Amino acid sequence: MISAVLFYVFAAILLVSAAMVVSSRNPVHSVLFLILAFFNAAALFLLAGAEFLAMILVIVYVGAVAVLFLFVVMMLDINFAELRSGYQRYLPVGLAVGAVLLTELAIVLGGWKVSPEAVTLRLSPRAAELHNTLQLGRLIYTDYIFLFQAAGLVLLVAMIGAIVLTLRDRTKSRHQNIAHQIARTPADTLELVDVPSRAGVASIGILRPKPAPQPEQAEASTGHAEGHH
Amino acid sequence: MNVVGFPLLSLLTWLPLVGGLIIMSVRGDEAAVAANARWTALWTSLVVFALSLVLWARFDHADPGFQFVETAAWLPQWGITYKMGVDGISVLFVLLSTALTPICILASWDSITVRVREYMLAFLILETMMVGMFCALDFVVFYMFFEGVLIPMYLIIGVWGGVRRVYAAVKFFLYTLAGSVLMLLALLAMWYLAGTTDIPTLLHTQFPPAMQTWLFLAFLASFAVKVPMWPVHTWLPDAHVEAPTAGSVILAGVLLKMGAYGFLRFSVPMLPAASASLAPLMFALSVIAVIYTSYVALAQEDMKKLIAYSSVAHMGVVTIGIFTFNVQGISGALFQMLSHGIVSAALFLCVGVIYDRIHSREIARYGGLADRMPAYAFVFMLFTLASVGLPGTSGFVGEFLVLLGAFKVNFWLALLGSMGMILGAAYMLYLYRRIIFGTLTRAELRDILDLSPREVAVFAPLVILTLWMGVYPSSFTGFWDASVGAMVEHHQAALAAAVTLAGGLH
Amino acid sequence: MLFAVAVFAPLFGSAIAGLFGKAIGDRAAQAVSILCMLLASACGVTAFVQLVYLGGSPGVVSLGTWVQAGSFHVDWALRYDALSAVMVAMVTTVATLIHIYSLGYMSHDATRWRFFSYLSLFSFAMLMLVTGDNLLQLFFGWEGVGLASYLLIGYWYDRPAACAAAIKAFLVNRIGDLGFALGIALVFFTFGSIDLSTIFAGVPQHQADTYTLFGTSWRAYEVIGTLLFIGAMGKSAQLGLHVWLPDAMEGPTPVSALIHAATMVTAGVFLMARFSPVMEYAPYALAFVTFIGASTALFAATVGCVQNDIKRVIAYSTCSQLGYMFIAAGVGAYQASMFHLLTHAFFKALLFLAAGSVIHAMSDEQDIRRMGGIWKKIPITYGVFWVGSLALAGIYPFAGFYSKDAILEAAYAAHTGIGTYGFWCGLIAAFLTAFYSWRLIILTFHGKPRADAHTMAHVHESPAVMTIPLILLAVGATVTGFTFYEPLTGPNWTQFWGHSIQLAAGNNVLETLHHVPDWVELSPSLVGIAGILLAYLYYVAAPRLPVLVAGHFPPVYRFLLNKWYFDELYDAVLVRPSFALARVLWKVGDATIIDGVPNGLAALTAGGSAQVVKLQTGSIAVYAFAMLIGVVVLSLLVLLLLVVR
Amino acid sequence: MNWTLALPEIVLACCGMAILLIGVLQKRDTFHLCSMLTVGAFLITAELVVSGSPGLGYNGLFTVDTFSTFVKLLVLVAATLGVILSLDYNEHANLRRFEFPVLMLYSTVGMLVMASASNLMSLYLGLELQSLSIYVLAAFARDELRSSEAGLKYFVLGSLASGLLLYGVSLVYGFSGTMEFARLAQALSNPAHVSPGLTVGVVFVIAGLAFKISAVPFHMWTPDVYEGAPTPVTAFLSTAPKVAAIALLMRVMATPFGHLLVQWQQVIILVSILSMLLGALGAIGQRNIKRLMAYSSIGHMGYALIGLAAGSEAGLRGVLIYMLTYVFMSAGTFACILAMRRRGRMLEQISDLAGLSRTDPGLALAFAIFMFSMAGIPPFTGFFGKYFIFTSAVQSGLWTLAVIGVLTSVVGAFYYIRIIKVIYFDAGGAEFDHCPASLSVVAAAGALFTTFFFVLPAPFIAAADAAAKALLL
Amino acid sequence: MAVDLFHYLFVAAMLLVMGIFGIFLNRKNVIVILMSIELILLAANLNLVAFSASLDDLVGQVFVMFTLTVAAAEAAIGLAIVVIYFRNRGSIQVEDVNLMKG
Repeated sequence: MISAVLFYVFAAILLVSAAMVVSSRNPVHSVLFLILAFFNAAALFLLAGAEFLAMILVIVYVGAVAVLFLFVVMMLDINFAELRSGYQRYLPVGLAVGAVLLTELAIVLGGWKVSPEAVTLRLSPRAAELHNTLQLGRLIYTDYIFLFQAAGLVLLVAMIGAIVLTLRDRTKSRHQNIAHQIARTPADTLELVDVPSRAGVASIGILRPKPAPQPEQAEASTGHAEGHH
Repeated sequence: MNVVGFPLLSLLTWLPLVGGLIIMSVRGDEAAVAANARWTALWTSLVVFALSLVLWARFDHADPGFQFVETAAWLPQWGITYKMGVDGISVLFVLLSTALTPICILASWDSITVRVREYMLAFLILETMMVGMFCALDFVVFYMFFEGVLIPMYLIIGVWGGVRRVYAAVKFFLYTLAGSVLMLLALLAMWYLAGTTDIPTLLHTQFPPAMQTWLFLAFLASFAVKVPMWPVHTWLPDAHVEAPTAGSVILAGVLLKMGAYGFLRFSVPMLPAASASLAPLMFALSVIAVIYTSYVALAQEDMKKLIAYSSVAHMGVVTIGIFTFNVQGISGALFQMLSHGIVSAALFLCVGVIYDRIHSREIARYGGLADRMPAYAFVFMLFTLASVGLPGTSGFVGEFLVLLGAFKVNFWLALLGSMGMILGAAYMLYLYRRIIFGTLTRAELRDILDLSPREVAVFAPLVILTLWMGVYPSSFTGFWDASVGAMVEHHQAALAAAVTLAGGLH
Repeated sequence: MLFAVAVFAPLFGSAIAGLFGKAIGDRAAQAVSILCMLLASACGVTAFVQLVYLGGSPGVVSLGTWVQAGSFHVDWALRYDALSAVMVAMVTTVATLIHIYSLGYMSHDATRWRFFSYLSLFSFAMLMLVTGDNLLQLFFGWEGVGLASYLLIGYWYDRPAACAAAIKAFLVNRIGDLGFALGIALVFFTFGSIDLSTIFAGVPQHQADTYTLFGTSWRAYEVIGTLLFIGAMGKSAQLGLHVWLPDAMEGPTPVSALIHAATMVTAGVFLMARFSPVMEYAPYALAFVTFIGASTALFAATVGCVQNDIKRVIAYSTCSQLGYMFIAAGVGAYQASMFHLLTHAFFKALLFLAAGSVIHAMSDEQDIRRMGGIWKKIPITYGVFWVGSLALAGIYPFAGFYSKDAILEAAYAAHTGIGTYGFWCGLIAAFLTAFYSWRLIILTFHGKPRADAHTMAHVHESPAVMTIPLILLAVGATVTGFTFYEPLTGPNWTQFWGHSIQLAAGNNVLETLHHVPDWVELSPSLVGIAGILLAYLYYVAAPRLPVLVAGHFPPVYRFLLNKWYFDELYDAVLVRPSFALARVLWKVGDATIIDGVPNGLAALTAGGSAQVVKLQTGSIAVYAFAMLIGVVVLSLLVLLLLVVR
Repeated sequence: MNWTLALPEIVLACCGMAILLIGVLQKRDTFHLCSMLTVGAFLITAELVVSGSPGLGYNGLFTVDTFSTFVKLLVLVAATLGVILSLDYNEHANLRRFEFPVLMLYSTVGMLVMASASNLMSLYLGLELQSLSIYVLAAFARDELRSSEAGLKYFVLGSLASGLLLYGVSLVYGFSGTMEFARLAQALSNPAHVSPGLTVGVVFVIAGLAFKISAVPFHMWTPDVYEGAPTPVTAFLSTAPKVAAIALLMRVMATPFGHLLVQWQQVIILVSILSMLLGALGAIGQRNIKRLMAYSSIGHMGYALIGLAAGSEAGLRGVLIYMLTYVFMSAGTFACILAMRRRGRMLEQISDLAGLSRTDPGLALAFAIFMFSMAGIPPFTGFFGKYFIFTSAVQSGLWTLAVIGVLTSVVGAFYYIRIIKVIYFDAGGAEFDHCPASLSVVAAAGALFTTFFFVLPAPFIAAADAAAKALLL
Repeated sequence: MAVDLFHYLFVAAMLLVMGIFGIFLNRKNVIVILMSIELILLAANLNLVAFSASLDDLVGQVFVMFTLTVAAAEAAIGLAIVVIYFRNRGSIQVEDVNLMKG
């Protein structure tokens, strides 16, 4: 009984927050509602007896993915005022199609029953004596090692992809180049300048660090100096 | 192998491609390449023609079946074999193709000045496709060649054609393709029903009558466009007008025959019931083609267009002949095809001669050429007469035999189908009069030159053939007499069988 | 064999003159073709004499297979019997004379080699026609003479009128030829062959054969006869298909003489005679033949009375005379029609050549209103013109007297309605013939000169090369009548004709025609003389009378002057509508309707393409929405199928 | 457990990591080196694929049979061509980064997994591995708006599609109790027991896979992504993933859901008809050749689906032959498109091809061959693809489909020959830059295969036949 | 499991529909679309877990493990793409993503 009540509560919050994810005007709110939705989904998982997955959902999703979302939303620094509100003009059509889909699914899903063959087809029946995490762990590393590795590759690709897309300007970022540091000689960096007295540093064109040769500027400054005499 | 001990038909088919490869491999400056391409193409086609004479000489007239048959496993698991062979119906078309190709190459000798290499290559490929199509004894092979023709022809019209060449080329391509894809379906259905793609086997397969109608219509879609029959003929005038002379020659000389050949090879023998029941439709379309296009030809202001329309009318006679299902009609149709292949080719060459000089196809720009070009006037007159079917020229025999065949079917068919005799004379003589007769008034015509030796060389074989076929046509009909006889017999037997079957059911 | 030489020598001459004429020069070309013609006529006459008088036996010269398709087998073969022999002799003789005449007449022409080549080609074709052993070869010659006629009418190709006339001749002939070709087809399906011998042998078996046409069953022979006669109508310029003949006078005069008087136009008559074994059993077809023939005779004669072109008058006269021949053929007197054919060949060729001589003398003037008063200057021409006219008018003892008499008597003797019609039409035409002949003579040669002085100054007699053939023909026009009257149309006609002409068992026209009432026998001569007198009255005694008459009956006059408005009728009913139809079919039918379908499809496709592309808005939302709809629709489809099942 | 079943995949993945390491550790530009190594890895993998022995392993997740072998080889060939095609372009477009071939490689690993998938889970993971790499590749020219927009669109819609697929998988699982193909086939062997939920699940799975092969109405991304993505990526996208995805679709439809033919056949027929129509119509007005190729590929997938709709061995064989011919035509065409460069600038407009036949006859010829082949004109391979497809349709009595197919192929032919028209008939612009060897090689290989396939088609068709037989057991 | 499976499935279906709505009715922000995708995946996961419980079969849960992994990877790549898109375009409004069309 209690679990039923809990289910309805969590389910309700889940759906409402999902609705808010979609409809909220502020993306930050959307992310936060997404997090809420995940929490409630995790609760539903728990109710369905998938403890491990519930934890994963919270840790991985809420902890990493949703936060990543939040991070990106903040980083992109979108001017919320500019965001136009309102929905597509074919909202009614969309709603109608969505309603049809939902009805269809509801009717279809309502007809579910455990098919007679299902028991015989079961690959990995739940063992009552072991807890969920242990069972999953055993399966993942034995029967499903192939998929586990494949999932690893997926993550690898995601990593490569994210880096290759967003990592920018490796040449401009400041790596420590030891060889370069060692190879430096004083001549490269130091310049001895005979500074006449009572002359401003800027007026005789001394800039630090050593400037790239800028003939025009140099000429102009000398010209200026000559004119002064 | 076969009577000559080597794969003659394959050689005939693929040799032009070898020539094409040689042309492709030539390097050097443009003039040298062009000259080289011309000579290579000419020699290749002449060698092929010489080889095809072996076919002429060794063909057994008495044998109604396929000869020179050669087979090679191609797609053995699916029953598709590379099978070549000729019977009386196809053998002369092979010769027609091999004979017209060198003539075309010669005719383009001076008039094609740009991209000579590609041009010659296209013609050699075209020859491969044409010869292959007439030799193919497996319908997949047949279809490959049948469709393959589109490629070189599309390029020939589009690259070396006239002002509206793009429109014409695309129209030609799409019309033909639209027809032939439906034929492909029909071929597939036949394969499905009969379990083979072997033409000789299919010739003796009986298809269910209801199916036959559909198959027939699908074939019709393809062949009617190719022939072309009314009302799918409008691509032809456009294609002819825009194509270079040699392109028109091949188009009229051989390509149009492919449709009629298809009717003879597939529709009539394989689908006897449907062809019998749909013959009235074919007759109606053909008669309309004859009369309608003759009238349209009368109004033309462009020489090539006029001759193109006349082709439609003449091919209408061919289709009448085919669907009479008697020896005279079919024999006449075949003869008319051959004759039209030579005569209309020659007429296009005639147009080409003055087009090369004046660069206009407008009839109104000519007149009085007889004074300056007597030899040309003679040649043109001869082919004009052949075109109107004067006895003694090739044009007569076919038309008359078709008339005989048609008369057997129906008086009105014969009468209306032969209206071309009158109308054809009207537009051809009218054309001739406007170009050759009259007084020479235009300044640019004053210095026009008569036929050059090269042009004489082009026309001479055609003149000889036209007269030969007119005076001694039995040396041609002899090739197919046995085959046509067997075909008609088979057709009647099949129809009789169908009738008994139907009678048995009721 | 002589016969084959007679047939092929002209072809040889033609080929040499035509192909090499330019190279070897006019004189050599002329020489070759005339020599060939001389050879041909020598052979032709010899062959004729051998067969008819020296008891040679008829036969067939086979030259090889021509067309072969299944059971349809046709050879090139020359048929040697009385009918062909007499025609060969006549054709070669007349043609030779005209060749010779042309030497003089065409002496100023630029391309004489071409002319002689054409003439010889014509002779060859005509000979092929008359010697054909089967209908197809006959047809070959038939079309061949049509071609030669076309070439010769249009010989002066720089004259638009000549070109138009040439095309007209060819086309009108083609209409007839189509009937002929259909006739051949029916012959083939009736007799299983088109060899004359086979056909004639099979006549009794197939009498009962029928052919269904217009929903009715007809006796096959009637249909065959009618179809063949339609062919003959075209070639022989019978009423309805006659329109080409007067226009054909655009050709050089020797051509008119040879083709449009002596030989080609009579081919239709020859065909009727040749096919007599079958025609005999086709009474309705024969009646039709008589009807058309009689009507043509009368019609052409009326028109001939008012024409002003010297050659056109003779042309209409030819037309009219051909009508006579068909009257005879139609009543079963083929011999009479052949007889008239023979005599007509001589006197009409003569008239034409004489007219040519006049034209030659008058510096190419052809309008008789601008002639007159020249008879003294060209006496020989004048003389032979008289001979020709007398023969034409059927005045004793000239050739026409015998042959025309025979025809009218036969028509009368047939004692059928249609025969009587033929008789009376013929009689009236005979009167008119005499009238216009003398009208022609009087206007051309007598009275005051109406041409300008310059022309008159140049009027001169033609050279010998022209006058000698004239004289020879005049002799022919005189003697052929009484020479051949008995053998050809007498009771013992079979001695002459052998089996080349066959009559039905009940046909005894030839016997009865000699026993007609006297007035019938006399009437042609009488009306002829009456016609001459009337012409004299009109144009010599009271020259104002014609104007007066024409003024009193303007519609009749104009009706006749305009040749019964046949040309106008055809122009309005056939020619103009054809060209209009041609343009409509092209511009509307082809360019708009037929091309409209693919063009419309293309436009439709392009429109569809635009719509499809419009869906591709670039918006993610739309794309996603499309996917959603796809899923929903597809799953609904599946569920629906599930429910249905 | 026989882990060597997946040896090619394992080796390829390890090669990928090695290449990645080389790329990361080497300071200098390693794009070329890594590309070459990738090609080498593909070749090694191909060898392993050929020498592998059939079997079912990894607890029913992974199967090796003649079908998977055929598909894998085709995928590897396509991927190899794709990598080669990218060599020159990336040099010029400043995309010379070693991650490019590595991503292609991992995408290929995903495809290989797809080809061998015998469980809905491995199906999903293979698909995702493949897709994720390509999302990145599509956006690889990250400084170009069009490329990033292409990546974004492809990603969003692709994710939606895989979400639908996943949802479908969950339904199938729920209503049948298993995700393994063999057991599914067993469970569904009695169609009477099949519940609506399962069929809806199948529809969702079809939708997800149809997206990958860009079949209508899941095609909307295709033109935009084809246009926006860097051209070598487009080339890759139009070949290898299509093969893998359609192979997966074939396996799923034939093996686990084979007994449900009557249910999904109508869906496939509808999708096929729509694809053919849209492919034919959409391309007509296009000016950008990459967009045109997109519509063209939509159309081609429509034809390939005819074979699937036939639901027979002949049909499956037809699809495989079609894909075989398609890969070469498509790769060749893209090689030609990549050669369209004038003074260092890439050209994408069809009108830029004008006069090509004069300036570069060889390229023009190759282009024309590919276009004729795509139009299905014999004797080029495109004809054989269509031939075997239509054969199967006729055999299965799908006349409407066949007729629509041939008619749309005529419409399609129109735009293919329009390109030939531009190349051969139109007077042209300036010469293109010299065609780099890598492109010439691919174009020549494609053209030769396309042209001379007809000489000896039997081995290829026999292989396809064997592969198709494996699916139907 | 105390609650009828259908309720789970219905909730999942609602989530799915909302996720799809989020994709095609949203005209604001591309990131919201990514979140909608997460919702769709969540719907599928919920389904799988529910079925897994009902069928008493762990395969569903194993699969959820992997889908979560994939979803995370997808999110990473998606966000990366969004970032570069933003850099190029200066906006991530859904309506602006229409440079290419037709």
